[in-house]
Parts: sequence; structure tokens; C-alpha cells
Amino acid sequence: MKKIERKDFLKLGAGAVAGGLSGWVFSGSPFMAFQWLAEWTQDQYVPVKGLEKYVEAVSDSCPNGCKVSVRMIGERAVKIESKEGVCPACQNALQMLYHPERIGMPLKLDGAKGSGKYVPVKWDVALKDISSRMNKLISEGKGNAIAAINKNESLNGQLMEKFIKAAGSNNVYYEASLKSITSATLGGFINYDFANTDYVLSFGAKLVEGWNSSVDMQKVFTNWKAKGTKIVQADTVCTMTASHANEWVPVKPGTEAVLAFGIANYLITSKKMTSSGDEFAKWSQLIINKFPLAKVATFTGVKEDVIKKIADEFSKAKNPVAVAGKGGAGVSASSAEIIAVYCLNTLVKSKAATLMKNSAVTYTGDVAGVDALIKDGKFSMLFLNNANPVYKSALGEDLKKKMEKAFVVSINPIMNDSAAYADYILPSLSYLEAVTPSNKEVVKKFKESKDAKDIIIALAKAVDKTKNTFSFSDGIDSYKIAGKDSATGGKFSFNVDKVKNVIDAIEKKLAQNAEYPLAMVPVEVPLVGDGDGLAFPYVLKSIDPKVMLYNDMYVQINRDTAKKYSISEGESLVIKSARGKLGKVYATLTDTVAPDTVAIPLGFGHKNFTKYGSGKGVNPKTIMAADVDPLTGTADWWSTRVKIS
Amino acid sequence: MRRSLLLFFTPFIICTWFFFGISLDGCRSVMQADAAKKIPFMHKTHIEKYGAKDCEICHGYEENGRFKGTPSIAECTACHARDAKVTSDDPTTPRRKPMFDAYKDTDRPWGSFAKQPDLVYFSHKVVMTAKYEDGRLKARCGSCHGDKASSIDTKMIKGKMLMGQCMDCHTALHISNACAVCHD
Amino acid sequence: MIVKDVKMKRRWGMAIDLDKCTGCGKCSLACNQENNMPIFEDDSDVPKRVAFLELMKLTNDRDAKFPNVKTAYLPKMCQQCEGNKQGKHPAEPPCVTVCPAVATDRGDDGVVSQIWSRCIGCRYCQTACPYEARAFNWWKPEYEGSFKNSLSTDVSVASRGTIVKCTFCSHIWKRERDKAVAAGKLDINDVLYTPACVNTCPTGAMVFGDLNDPDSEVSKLANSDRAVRLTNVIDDIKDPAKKKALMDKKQFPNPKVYYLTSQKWLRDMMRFNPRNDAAKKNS
Amino acid sequence: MEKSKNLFTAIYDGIFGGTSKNMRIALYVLFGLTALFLIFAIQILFWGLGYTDMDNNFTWGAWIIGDLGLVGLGGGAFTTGYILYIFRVDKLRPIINSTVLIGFMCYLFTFVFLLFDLGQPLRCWFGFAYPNWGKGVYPHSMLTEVFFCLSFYFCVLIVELIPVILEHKVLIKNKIIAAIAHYMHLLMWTMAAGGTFLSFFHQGSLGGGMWGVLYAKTVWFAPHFFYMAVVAAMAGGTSFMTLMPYIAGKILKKELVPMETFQILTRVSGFIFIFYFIFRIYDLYMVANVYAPMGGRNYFDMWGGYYGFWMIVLELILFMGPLVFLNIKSFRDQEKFMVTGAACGVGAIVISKLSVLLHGFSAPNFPWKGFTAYTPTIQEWSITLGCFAVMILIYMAFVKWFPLFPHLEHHDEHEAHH
Repeated sequence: MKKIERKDFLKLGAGAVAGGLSGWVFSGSPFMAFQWLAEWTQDQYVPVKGLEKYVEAVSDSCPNGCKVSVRMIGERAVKIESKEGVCPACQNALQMLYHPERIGMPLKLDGAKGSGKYVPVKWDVALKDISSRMNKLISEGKGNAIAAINKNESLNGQLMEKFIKAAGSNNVYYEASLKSITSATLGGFINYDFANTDYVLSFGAKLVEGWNSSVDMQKVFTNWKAKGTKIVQADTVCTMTASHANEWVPVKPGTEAVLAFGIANYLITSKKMTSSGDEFAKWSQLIINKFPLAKVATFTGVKEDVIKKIADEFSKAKNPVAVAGKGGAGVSASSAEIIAVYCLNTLVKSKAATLMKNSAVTYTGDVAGVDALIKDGKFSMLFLNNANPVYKSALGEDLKKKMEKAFVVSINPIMNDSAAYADYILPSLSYLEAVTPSNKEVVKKFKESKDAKDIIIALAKAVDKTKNTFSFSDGIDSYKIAGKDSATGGKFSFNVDKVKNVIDAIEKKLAQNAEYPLAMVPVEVPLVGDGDGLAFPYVLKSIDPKVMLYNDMYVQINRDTAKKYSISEGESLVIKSARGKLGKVYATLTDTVAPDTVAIPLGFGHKNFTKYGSGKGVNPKTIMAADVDPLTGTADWWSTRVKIS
Repeated sequence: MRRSLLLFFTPFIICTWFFFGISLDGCRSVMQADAAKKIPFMHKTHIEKYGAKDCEICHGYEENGRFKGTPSIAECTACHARDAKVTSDDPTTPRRKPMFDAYKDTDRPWGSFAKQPDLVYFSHKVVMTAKYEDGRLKARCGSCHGDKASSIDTKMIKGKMLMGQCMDCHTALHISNACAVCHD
Repeated sequence: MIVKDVKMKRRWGMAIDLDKCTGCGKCSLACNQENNMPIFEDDSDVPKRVAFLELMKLTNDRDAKFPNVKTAYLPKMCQQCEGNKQGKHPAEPPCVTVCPAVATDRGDDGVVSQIWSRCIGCRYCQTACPYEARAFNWWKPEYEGSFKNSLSTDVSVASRGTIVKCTFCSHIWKRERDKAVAAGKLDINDVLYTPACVNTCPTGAMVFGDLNDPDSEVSKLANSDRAVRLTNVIDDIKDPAKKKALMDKKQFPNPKVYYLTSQKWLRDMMRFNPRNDAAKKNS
Repeated sequence: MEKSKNLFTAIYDGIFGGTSKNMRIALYVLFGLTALFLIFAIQILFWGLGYTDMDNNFTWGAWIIGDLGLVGLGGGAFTTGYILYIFRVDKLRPIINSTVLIGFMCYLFTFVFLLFDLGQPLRCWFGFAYPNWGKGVYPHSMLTEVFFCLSFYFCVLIVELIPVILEHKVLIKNKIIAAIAHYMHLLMWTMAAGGTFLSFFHQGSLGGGMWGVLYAKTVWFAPHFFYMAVVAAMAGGTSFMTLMPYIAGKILKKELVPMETFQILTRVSGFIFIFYFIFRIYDLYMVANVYAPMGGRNYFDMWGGYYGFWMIVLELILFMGPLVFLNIKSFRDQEKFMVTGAACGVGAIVISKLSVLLHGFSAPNFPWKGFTAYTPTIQEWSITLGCFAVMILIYMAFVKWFPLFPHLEHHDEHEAHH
């Protein structure tokens, strides 16, 4: 036997190591270890499993009352489906329901307004504080200094109206919408019988892009396509409605009203048609004198014979209807425009447009509308019912200043631009957590948030004067007192005294302006609408790169106009109007926009709308025209004179 | 030279064998479900004594066809009633089992036979109802789970499912092996 | 006993009527919800965005000037290409042949699958895809806080550095199949389903079904004159002999998503070269 | 403490000792780039590819450009080896070690780049474990072919490189090592032959076939692309293999490789460049006239944005270098023309690879979309340049410490004898 040397140990060791390694490798475990490592380094999330079921729910927060079927996995809602159609907000409700920035407790301002510093408080503390302030105001005889702005006419808006009226104030308003401005102008909103019309003459209404009730309009659109209803769209930008229309009348920005005057003029003078509205004679005289066809043609850029042709077709159609209210989710029109278009309906005796009224909703208070409240209204206490006027109103900056001086209570589930100026934020629910007569809550309520209806009822009960406003204490019972729509709209009046000024203002706005040579009109982006969608990531996921890319917002400019101002694709722009200037936006050149027009996306530029919605683009309403219309009580911001540099 | 080879290869072979074994065991234990069985359950006794021939009595399906898996304690206490006697001479009535007292009705104190990763969509119902043209079932419980019905072991019967096993069966039974058949 | 091959007899396809599409974007919402799309703080980083269904806005301002312009929205998802038989080569989608790890593959029902756990993240399939239909997880898919609660269990969450794509919601088919089997239906080939986007379309612009079934609505639409497939120039050649000759020289994507339109401008915009297209050159 | 300080000074002197000031600055830059490479490598490997400017449209970027360039130019190794070992052109022997080393490094860093480009680098073995081989003899996926041929050829290069290391003056004193080195050299022709065989495949697949088979992407589709890439690698690679030792020689101010060797190699290169040029013209003709119209597109419409048609023009201009200077004897005999020719050849190859990538990805896939651009981020630049820095450092180390240029050593010995 040879002596064992150090060398031999080396050999033994080498053999052992090599053997161990090969054994390990051949067992396949390194490959599994790799797989593991790959999964472990990335912390793969596995959704919690559970039993699948479907639960029916009805939306109580949107005026349409969307009916949906929610797919549940255990206690979690994972998908919203609907057979009958659902509006974008209701379809995206899961993102609201499970938003990481949901407010779970009543919040009390703890710092300067707008600082965003809030401390959570108990419900009874918050209610007590609010009610004592209300009691004080009412006892001092300043009940009318309490104001409220509702998002829409859904049941909680109606309850809010009842509550504020009971407190002795007239100041309940609704965010500017088609219904609110039409009602303020005509005394009732218009119920269009679109199913039975054969000719639709739309003055800038983005019929398929969220206008009025998007669910109904999608159905109407399908019906039109099937029946071959003729759609004529007057629009500045080639929108989807304009593209789908049988005829697109490319009018110059902001001249939809003038086109309506022209058509009315032609129908009255050549066809001897008359309207049944009050002061028709006075109005027709005004229009005929002010807007001869030649002048209309120069203003609108539509040739005289085209106007005549449209008017002829419109008057000869079996059941024509003219539609006013420019825009999709965000609607803007002057009272003169609404009246002129409704006048067209009365001239041809359209059966498809009826004035309606909701028994529980009045849109005007001491002043005509929400922007009038901001401009002229005096309030020392303001309730915001899911409304976001700071963002949505063209006068939002003014409202901020007024809110700093007043006591503001905001009822909403997630932070928004207006709630950031509130003294109290009372957390409400998404509709999936709410109870309605037809369904139980689909998902448990988030922390201590409460149904807006319950919050309003609790508030009413806590205030001495309004203690007996509601005979019930549970929101579910409020469905009994829900308002009903009925065709008892007010008498249609041309209101010539007030409208005359509006018409003058339109004429002035359209006159040549050397300082501000361009017109800025808004366009809406799918799902974003006028801004409500922006807090939700799945909405952001669908935005076209030609609208927003890397948080930069793009405005659309006509190619020839861009050449005139030597703007190239993607160049950064500063847009200025008489009211101020916008932050940096970028240009995208397209021929879908009329010459000398800047089409700017609406709905971006939130300052405080969760981390997903904030700081994305700019809000054009801050520089948009803000002359408050005496009848609608809202600013007609649609077309604004601007310059670019 | 021969000595050198011997010195090298002896530990080489031993270590290869040893580490191969250990690593393979390690892999297997990773692939397999938790072996701990808190409640000793004997399949064979239950089947023979009480005639529970159909596995679906305990391992049934939800309404939408998803497999329920292991039964909940409620299903055990349905026979082994919580208020029955612990000892009894009557062999026909199931006795109370004190070990259930520690559990709620909704508990399922058993581990799965094999857990599938999240990206596998496996439907017991579809596999169990697939038939040949002559009407015979393509798969039985035993095809994957082994002969549990006659098992007298009260220990957890562990299993492991690797994709290869699924694919072997699919190939043998001429079922598509395309990825999306099982994965999403 | 002879065991017959059990093949899917379905060949799923989709038809999207662009004349009916209003661009409401609900298909995109439904798709994001159904397929557990990751949520990032800034999803305006479009080039790195992870989404299966892209709502593309197209206009004809390449060919026309104001006011003769038109606009349309085009929901674009994976077009589930088939390729065509070229000589001895079997028909293969452009992405499937290139994958080095067999992570993507075409099922019997014609749906191109993508298995993220097999994907090594080389992005060759993305390079090969002419429809930009595949998305790469450049970042780890995130679902901040309570957003996790809205995740469906039927679609697994992919890891960072893998490709994901639309599979016509094939998990819904599995779901429907389970339901049918539970209800006692044995022939799983009979089971029909509807992907999330089609299910939610409010105007009925999207139609989904079996292209193998000549009576199905989708095959009728696909065979109609209004059908046009995105940038698939082989469709422009009507002469079958010439078509075959061209297909022998080269494969074409031949997608199973058909866009329907009666508008000439839309058909033009779906070709790079409408005035001088392959049809004229080769006919 | 004292010890480590000593060690540090020893290492520092070992690397920087006896170098000129310029060389030291160059070394600092190279080490700096290497450090950046390491830092950003960790970031990319641990937190993913989100930090690059690649996106769902521009799926590949700097690293694949690096891959294409490295593999295309590293292809000189197989061509030179083949000419030396199979045709027995022994005049090439002085350059072969350098060639093998460059080839080795090119392939090594091709792997490194490929690894960085994977979203799941830990799953890189899937390429071997689950290859997409299809039913035929040849793999279905070009990338599978790349995986296999590249790794096999890399093994061949390692075997070819071993004698260079074994012939180190310390190691060669061991008799066994000397014998191994000797016999390995003798048998190297088998490696050269095998390597050439393997090279043909992966050159074709990574350089051209990978793009040529993308039938749905009209920008790239060209069935002959596979073969063109092989010719390109042979033409450009030989030029590259000339250029590197030449530059090293200029820096060291020594004749590392005799001029005669350079001229033989550049002559070969120029000759192959004629074929490559003809092939490229055929390629342009076919793509513009047959394949682009087949895919429904106009060839010139596909060029635009930042990476426009100027790339083709530049490439054609650069072609003139090798075609004229390397093929006409009177030019080739003059050192400056020879080097310019070789540099232009390398340039033409690099530009063609760049245009495959940049132009191919920037061209829109939809008729209503515009051209896109790609601006590599600091991470991409650092990793790309860092890899090149490491390559240069390795080459320098070999020049300094290993018998990379046998000619030089004979030369030195010769001088010592006198």
C-alpha cells in the first residue's frame, strides 16, 4: 500500500465535488431552482380564489340607472357585464370600487384649503359640526346662504335638493349638462323620440360620443343605421358623429347657432312657417334683420344653397328633429342656440321633441345656473354632491376663491379637484356597494363610507329645521319619493329680451379678431369624456397616443394652418386666450380639424384627482370663454378665441 | 494511473448517486402537496362499510362545474354528528369523533393532492366526463390519484403533477396538446 | 379499439363592423377587466403599455383634405393570423414559427396562444407581428393595493419580462365548457362563447363565432363584400390562380379578424398603397 | 491593511506600469466604462428592461445591433481559420491567434448581449430545453438555430483559443502542456472545418435569416437574406480581422503582423466583397421590385423618419472602399489605401446591420401611423459600450501577456540573438 499523499486527497476531493455537481445537475433540480428563482425574484401575484357567481345590480349614481350583472369570485367583484348596455362610468365601477385612494372615513380639513391635509373623524362628530353650523346660519336667517351643487339628477341629487330647499335655501344647482341648460332655457328638458325620426339635424351634438344618455344613444344609433335615418351634423371637427352622419356640414368654430338662425330665417321667410312659442314675432324679426342668409353663409362658411338645401330637406322630412347642445359628455350651448334649434322643431311641428320635467328637480335657483352661482351667487356654506365644479366649470378658479371663504362639505368616494377645497369630505359609495329596491349590496361597503342618500338623510335629521323633511331614515325608502319625468314642460318662450344680448355677444365673438386669430374648440376622448374617467387606470390605458403620450397632451391643428404658423408635428405650443394661457401642449397635425382652429382634448389637466388622474395634460376650461349666459346660467365655453406661440 | 482513477472515480460515483438522490427527493417534495394529514381518514373503511362507492359524494362539483375538492368538516359531521355518542355498540350509526370539535363546519383541514400553478386551467368535470365513442369514460379518479378507494393508509396520499403527466395522457387519448388547452 | 383524434371543429373568428363602431371604448374597458391588465401610474407611456385591445383612431387625412375627411375608430386586438400553405411549408402564423422556446402556438381552434411561463422574453414574436398585437411586460405587472381585489382568477398574472397577448378570451371558452359539461352536455365542440369585448359592444359592431360553420353570422360576414382584413394584401387579388401563385412565393398573415365597411376610404386606409397595390401589379 | 495596500500597488503597477500617459488615460476610460457596465447590468438584470428605450414597437435596440455587428465581424475568425488550415495559406499564421481571440470575444459578448436582451434571463436555458425544432431537420425558429449553432461554435472557438493560452511562456515550459498545445495546433484543421460548417448556419440565421423569414413584415422579408449574411460576414470579418491587429500595432508602435499577411487577408476580403456587393445589389433589386410590392408596400415609402434612405446611400459609398482599394493591387500595396479599404468595408457592414435594425423597426406597421425613433438610454449605452471596453481590455491583456502574435516573439528573439 502506497502512502496516502496530499495529492491523493486532492483527487478524492475533486471526485467528490465533480460527482456531487453532476448528481445535482442530472437530477434536474438546478432547472427547477432557476424556475423558482424566476418566480421568487418577481413575487408573482396569484389572485385569491373563490366560488364564481353572478350578482345583479342597478346603478343608483348615474341618471340612466344602468342594470349590470357582476361576476364575483368569492367576495370579490371581478367583472361587470351588461345585456342592456351600460355607461362607461358604470362599466368601470370596479376601478372606483377598488380604487386604492378610496376615502374610508369622513375627513376634516386640517390646514389651509387646497393643502390636501385632512384628518379622519367619526361620522357623528362630522355630522354634528356640519349641522351646528347649518343651525346657526338658519337661526341667523341666512338660510339662503346655503348652496348645493349636484353632479346629476340621480336620486341622491333629488334628496339633496329637497334637503337644501327644506333648509330655506333656493340655491340648488346641477353641474352643467344637457338637461340642466335646456331646462334653464326652455323650462324643461327635451325628450327626443329618436326611434321614430327620419331626419336628424344636429348642431354640434356628439350624438354617439356620450351625448345625453350614452347607453340610449348607442341603441338609437344602431336603430338609425338599420333604418337609414338621415343624419345631418353641423360640426367644426370631423368627429365620430360627423363621420357617421350622412351629411357633414363643416361650419366654422362656434357658428352652429348662426346656422340655426339662417335655417330658421329661410324657413320663416321663404316657407312662411311659424312657431307657437311666445314672442315668436319679435324673435323672427330680430333674426331676419340680423342674419340674412348671405351673412350666415360668411359666418358659418356654409354656402347659401347648402343652407337652403338643408332647410328644405328638414322641412320636407316626415318626422324631422333638430338637436342642440354641442359636445358629448360635457355639453355647452348658449340659450340663443338652444332656443333657435328648438324653434326649428316648432317651425316644422316636429313630433319627436317634447319638453319634459322631472317632478323632483328644478335646475334654477336664485340665479340661473351653476356658473351664475360662482360668478354672482353669495353663499357661506356649500354642499358638493359628487360634483366637481372646480374642474368642470370654466369659472373653476373663481369658485376656488369663493370656497376658501365658505364652509364646504363634499360628498364623494375619491378625492377630486373640488373636494380638495372642502372643510369636510364625507365618503360615499360606488353603486356596487349601494342597496336599491331591486338589489342588495354586491360588495361590502368600503370601511366606514356610506351611501350618499343615507348621508343626506342623516344630515337632514341632524339639522333642526330639516328634521322632518324625510319621513324615513334609510336610503332605500327614498325610492318612494323619487321624481318622475312627465311631459308637462313649461310654455316655450323665445325670451327675446335676454336672448337679444346673447345673440349680440355671439356676433361679437365671431367678428374678426386680429389679436386672437384662431378659435379653440374642445374634442372629447373615448371614456375620458369631460374628465370623470381620468382617475381610473383602465381609462388611461385606452387613450390614443395622438392625444396623450408620456403625460404630454396633444392638440389637433389643421395642416394648412400649421404651415401658416410654421408649426411642425409634435412641436410644443403655448395657447393664449383673453383669459390667460395654458401650460405646455404639443401639436398634432390633422386635416380632420377646420382651418384656423385648435381642437383641444377635454378632460385632462386635473390638479387633484388621485395620483392616476392628476398632472396629466392641461385643463382647457381655465382659459375658455367664460361669459355666463343669462338664461342657462352657465358659461358658453365651446368656442374660444386664442392665439398660439 | 489506475490508482489515480480509482481515487477520483470512487468518490465521484458515490457523490453522484448521493446528490442525485437527495436533489430528486428535494424536487419531489417541492412538487408534492403537504404531507401532514390532521385527520386520519381511511378511504377503504368508508367505502366498504358505508357503501360510499361514488367518489363524488365527498369530492363533488359546484353548480358551474368547478371541482369542490376535499370536503368540509360539515360533510363529515353530517354523519359523525357533533352531538352523537363517542362510543357505541351499534356499528351502523357513525360515532362522534372528538377530533372534529377543534374545527368549524367550513374548515377543510386537508391538503390538496397536487396544487396546480395559477396559469393552469384544469377542470375535473371535463376530464371526468370525457368519453370514448363506445361510451367508456376516458379517465377515472385513479388515473391521476392512484387507487385511493382501496387505500388503508390513514396518511395523506401525496401526488405530484408535472406537465409531462398531463401531456402523456392527452397523447395517449388523442386529445390535443396545444398549450391553450390547459393554460391561460 | 381505434381512438379517433378529438379535434376542435371550431375555428374562432371575429368580424368588426366599422360602420357601426362609434368608438365608445367599452370593448377596451371590458378587455382590461377580463384579462387582468396591469395598472401603472402612468399608462400614457403608450409604447410600453400593456393592453390587448388598442382603440386605434384612424382618419383619411393621408389621402384627403378638409372637409372631405372621415374618422373612425378601429378596435385592434390580436388578429389570430393563420398564414397560408406555401409549397411544402404548412400554414403558420408569423409569430409562432419564430418562437425559440415554443411559448406561443396555434391551437386546434385557430387561436394563437401565448404561455408566459414558457416565454423567455426574447421578443422575436413581437418583431414578427405585423399588427403590434403582442405586449411585453417591460415592468413588473402591478396592481396597487386594493386593485388586486378586482383580479379574475381565470387569467394568471404574468411575470415581468414576458410577452402577453389577446387569446380571444379563450379562458371564457373553458368557463363555458365547464358549465356545459356540468349541465350534462358531452360534446364540448358544441360549446360556443363570446369574448369580453364582443360581449360588451353596445352597437353590435363586433361579432364572434365559428368560421368553420358556414351558417354562423361571423362566417357570413367574413365572406361578404364588405369584409376587409388589415394590411392583408392577398385579399385584393380576386383571381384564384394568381392568388395561389403568390401564396406559393410567400406566406401572408391571413388574419381571422375581419373588419367590415362599405366606406371606400376605410378600405383604402387599411392598405399602405391603395392606388398601386399588389392586386394591380400582379393582375 | 499594509498588505492589501501593497497588493493594490502591485496590481496597479502590473496594469499601468510602463505605459505612456495617453495609454493610461485610455485605460482609465475603459475601466470606467467597465464599472458603468457592471452597475447598470445589475439594474437591468434585477429590475427588468423597462429602463431601456425599447418598447412594444421598437422591440430590439442597441444590444441586438451589437449582436449583429459582433457576429458579422467575428465571422472573420472562421474565414481566416478556414483559409489557413484548409487551404494551407501559412502566411496567415501570424494573425491567426489574434483572429481566434477576436472571434472568441465577439461570440462571448454576443451571448452577453443576448442575455441582457432576454426579459427572463434565468430562463435562457429554455432555448435548449424546449427548442422550437418543428418536424423537419432544420429548426423551425431561426433563434433556435442561433442558440444551438452559436453555442457549438463558441465551444469550437474555446478549443481554438486553448493553445494560445497554453503557449504562454510560463506554461509552455511544462512538457505535457507543450505537447498538448502542439497536437492541438496540428489538429486544429478539424476545428476550423467544423467551425466553418457551424458558422454558416448561425451567420445566416442571426445576421439575415432571422429577419428574412418574417414574412408578415415587408420591411424585412427576403428569403435570400440568410445567404447574404454569410457572404457579408466573410467579407467584413476578414477586413475586421486585419484592422484590429493593425490598430494594435499602431498603438504599440511595433510590427505585430507582417504587412504581407495583412495584404493576403485584405485581398481575400476585397475578393469576397465583390460577391457581397453583387449580392447586395441583387438584394436591393429584389426587395424593391418583388418583395415590397408583394407585401403591398412601396419600397421607398418604407424609408423615412430619422433612419431614411441615406443609410443605403452611405452604405453604397462605403462599398467603394473595399471594392476599389482592396482589389486593385497598386492600391492594396499602399498601406493607407489598404487600411482605408478595410475600414470602409467594416463600415459598410456596420451600416447595413444598423439599417436592418433601425429602419426595420421605425417603419410603421399601420398605414395611418408614422415612423418611430429610438434613443438608447444611459443603461443601454453603458452596457453596450462597457462590453466593447471589456473586449478591448481583454485584447490588450492578451497582447501584453500572451503569445498573441508569434511573429512578434520570433522577431524579438531574433533581435535578442543579435
